[in-house]
Amino acid sequence: MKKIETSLATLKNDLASFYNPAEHHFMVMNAVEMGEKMEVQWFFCDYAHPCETTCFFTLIERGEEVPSIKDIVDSAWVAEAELVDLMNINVENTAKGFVLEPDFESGPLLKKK
Amino acid sequence: MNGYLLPVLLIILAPFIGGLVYGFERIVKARMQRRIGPPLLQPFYDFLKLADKRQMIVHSAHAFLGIMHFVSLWFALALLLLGADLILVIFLHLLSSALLIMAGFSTRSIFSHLGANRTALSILAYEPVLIIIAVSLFINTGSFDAAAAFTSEEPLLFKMPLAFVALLLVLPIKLKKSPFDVAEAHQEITGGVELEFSGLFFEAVYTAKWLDYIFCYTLVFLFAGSNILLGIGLVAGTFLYLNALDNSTARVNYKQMLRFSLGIAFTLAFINLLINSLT
Amino acid sequence: MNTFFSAIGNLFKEPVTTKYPFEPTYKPDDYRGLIGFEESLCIWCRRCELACPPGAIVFSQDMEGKQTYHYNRAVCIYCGECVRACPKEGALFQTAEPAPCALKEENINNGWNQLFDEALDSREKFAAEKKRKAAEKAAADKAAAAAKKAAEEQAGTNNETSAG
Amino acid sequence: MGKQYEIPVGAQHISLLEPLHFRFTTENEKIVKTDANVFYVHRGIEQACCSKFKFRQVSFVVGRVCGLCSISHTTAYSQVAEKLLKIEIPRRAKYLRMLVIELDRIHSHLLCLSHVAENSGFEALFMKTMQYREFSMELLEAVCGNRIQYDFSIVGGVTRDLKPEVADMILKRLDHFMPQLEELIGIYKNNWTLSLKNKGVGRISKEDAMRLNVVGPFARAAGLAVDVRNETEDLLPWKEVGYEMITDTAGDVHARNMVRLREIEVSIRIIRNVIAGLPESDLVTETKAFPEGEATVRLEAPRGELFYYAKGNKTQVLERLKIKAPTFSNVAGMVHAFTNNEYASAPAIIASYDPCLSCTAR
Repeated sequence: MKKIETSLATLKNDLASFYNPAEHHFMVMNAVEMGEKMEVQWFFCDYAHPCETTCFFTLIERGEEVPSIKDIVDSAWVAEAELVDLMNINVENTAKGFVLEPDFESGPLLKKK
Repeated sequence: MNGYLLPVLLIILAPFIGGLVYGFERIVKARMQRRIGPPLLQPFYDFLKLADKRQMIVHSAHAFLGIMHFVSLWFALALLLLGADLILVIFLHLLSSALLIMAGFSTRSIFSHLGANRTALSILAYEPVLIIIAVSLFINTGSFDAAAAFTSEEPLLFKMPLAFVALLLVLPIKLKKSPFDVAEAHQEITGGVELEFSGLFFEAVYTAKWLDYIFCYTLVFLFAGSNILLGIGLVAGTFLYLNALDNSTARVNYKQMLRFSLGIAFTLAFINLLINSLT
Repeated sequence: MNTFFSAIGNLFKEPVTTKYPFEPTYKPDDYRGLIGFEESLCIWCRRCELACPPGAIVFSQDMEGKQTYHYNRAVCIYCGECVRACPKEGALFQTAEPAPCALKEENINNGWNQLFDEALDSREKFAAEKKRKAAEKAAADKAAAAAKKAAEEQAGTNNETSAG
Repeated sequence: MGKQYEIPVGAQHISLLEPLHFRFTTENEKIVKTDANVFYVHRGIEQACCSKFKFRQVSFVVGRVCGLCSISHTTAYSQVAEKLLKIEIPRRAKYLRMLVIELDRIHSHLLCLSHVAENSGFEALFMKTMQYREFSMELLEAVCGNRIQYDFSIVGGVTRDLKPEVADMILKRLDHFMPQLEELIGIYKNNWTLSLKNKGVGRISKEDAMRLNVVGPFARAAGLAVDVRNETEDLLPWKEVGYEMITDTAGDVHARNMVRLREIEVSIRIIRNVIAGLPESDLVTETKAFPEGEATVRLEAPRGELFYYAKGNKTQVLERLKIKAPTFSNVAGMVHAFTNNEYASAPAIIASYDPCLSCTAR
């Protein structure tokens, strides 16, 4: 796994220059709690053999807005909607309520304090 | 008086015989799929179980239309068995289906609407063929009466074989068998018009299906004329054919069904009519 | 067309379904069935309890320190992890016998939860009791030692005094 | 322009096996727009894996994510945990894992095919496929001791060995199954009514499949050569045992059926090679280490790419476990491929995606 650090400001540029639908395959987004901060990750892999998994990651503050990559990767809305509901991350242009009921207590995967 | 005894008995027992036919069909179908299948009386057990269910009706007209569907179908069957005018019988049968369609459209369920829609389309598919058969009957026997067919010395099958083939092609539509069971299509519209009936009112729609079996097999029987052995043979053959067809085809969609029945079955029946009227 | 005729042909073949409850179905010899327990061989290390993913094994303990093995077949997932964890050959083993159905009267879920809590409680109580006893014993020992020492001192002083 | 109807399918519908909800906007039964809700069964398994269960127990927990691809989940988790523990498992364990994964693929593909048949209104073919599927269930029971929850992979290896008589039984049953598979291919390929229902239906083009990041047989039927077995070889030596990529170009339901049927042939070949070349070694690598660091694993489940991310913190309990099921990647493509199809073919299309919602929602 290749990990590439990026930042919220440069994320979209980085991904746009990296992602090529014919070569790369967007897998999923993930978030890991790192104490007060959170690490948001975007996983890609190659169609080629041998395949390499690439992970873009950035550290964010809780509640900070993450830019959406829907205009770069067409199928990213599912992964973004999942993060919004399960990890209580604020993603640009993504409403709550796709993965869980809209009135559900958000962030069930967060560590209980 | 004696001649009426058998038809009247048949009419009264029609739902019961239809249920038996249905039960037997379920066993045959199961065997064709290499299953064991339910007991012969399973339709009646289902009937009793349904009677026990809580009755929920969408609105009274809906339930009433369901029961009227059953009554008018029984009436149509009675007239057919008594040897009445075939055109009348076919239109009474149409009326009973129309009542069901009205029932389907009277609810707000989308599946019920779609089912009613498709039932109407399937009527469009099989009704012309039935009418042409009635007209061929008139040309061959000089009368529209079903009794004329029952008493005809020479079986109609030999006079109008193409019409019989056409009837075989449209019967799956009427009896809701693959490949033409679009009106019911439980995987798509979960039973269509039947969906909103429940309890005792569903019984009416459910038993009406049994009456339909008798109706269709009587139509087949018609082709044998007075030759009862041939008639039984025809009915048994049709039964086997219908079930084997049901077990060897997927469901086509309604456009393909219309194309098929109006394109092939209707043409066959029409050619038969032409030949009959020219000779 | 082939399917049409094979459908008719199937009428003359035996059904392939089995009448399951009335005749047996296929079961391999090493089917993963109920977990068996041989009390005489158990060394009471409780490793099975730690290994069990769903928590279907629990040991309770009475005040004398004797442990009892509890097993719930409805909670068990028959993975055999306990058997692999067991250090003593033959104390735990997996039989090929499928678990019987749980009946309502058994109260198998709520009853088990209660039993589980009670078992943990009983162990805590025993541990507390042991601790208390140990503390008591330590105190008694200490007291005894102190008394002995005092006595010795006494004796010493006595000796001293006698000597003096 | 006809009147638009909205047809809801799900969360409970006869043709659905899984709790998912589609809302089709139709015009004269032609689908013009689809909305989907696929998350009805969120069970919080990821949270349970990172809080309640120890890392050795988690392989049994993730096996319960899905009933059909249970072995794929357990194996993927075991591999990710082995990466965290930095251990290499014995070769025999790798081969046995491949054996069970391929047996599982046969039964999962046959199940999917039977549901396509059933949803196309072909009940007899459903029964036939299910009847032929039974052998794979019995083989799995013989190998793993259970029909559904195999619990075969554990962290460090596998739980059971393959007995010689069981290996013989597998080979014998596979020989017996080959003509049956031929028969099934014949029916799925040539039955006229079934082809009316399946050909040209639910099409997705290769460009769309690529753009929407579709995986599994769904993508391979559209000509997109994506298969984890082809891409990775560090964990399981797929190419050694005769793996071969199967693709089709049509991208419709019929092509998906054909891809699945031909993949069963490949699976059978893999199973035969695995049994023929089963190396002799231990079954489990023992270790006393604790998981540490980050790792990802990709594995080809019957439905497509399965992805596991795990992070350990040198304790018994994992810091984070992320499961990405194949259906999750397919959601976008699934919604896309309905457009401009008859509503009548929608159930068959849904079944041909082979959706596994329990995996997706976890």
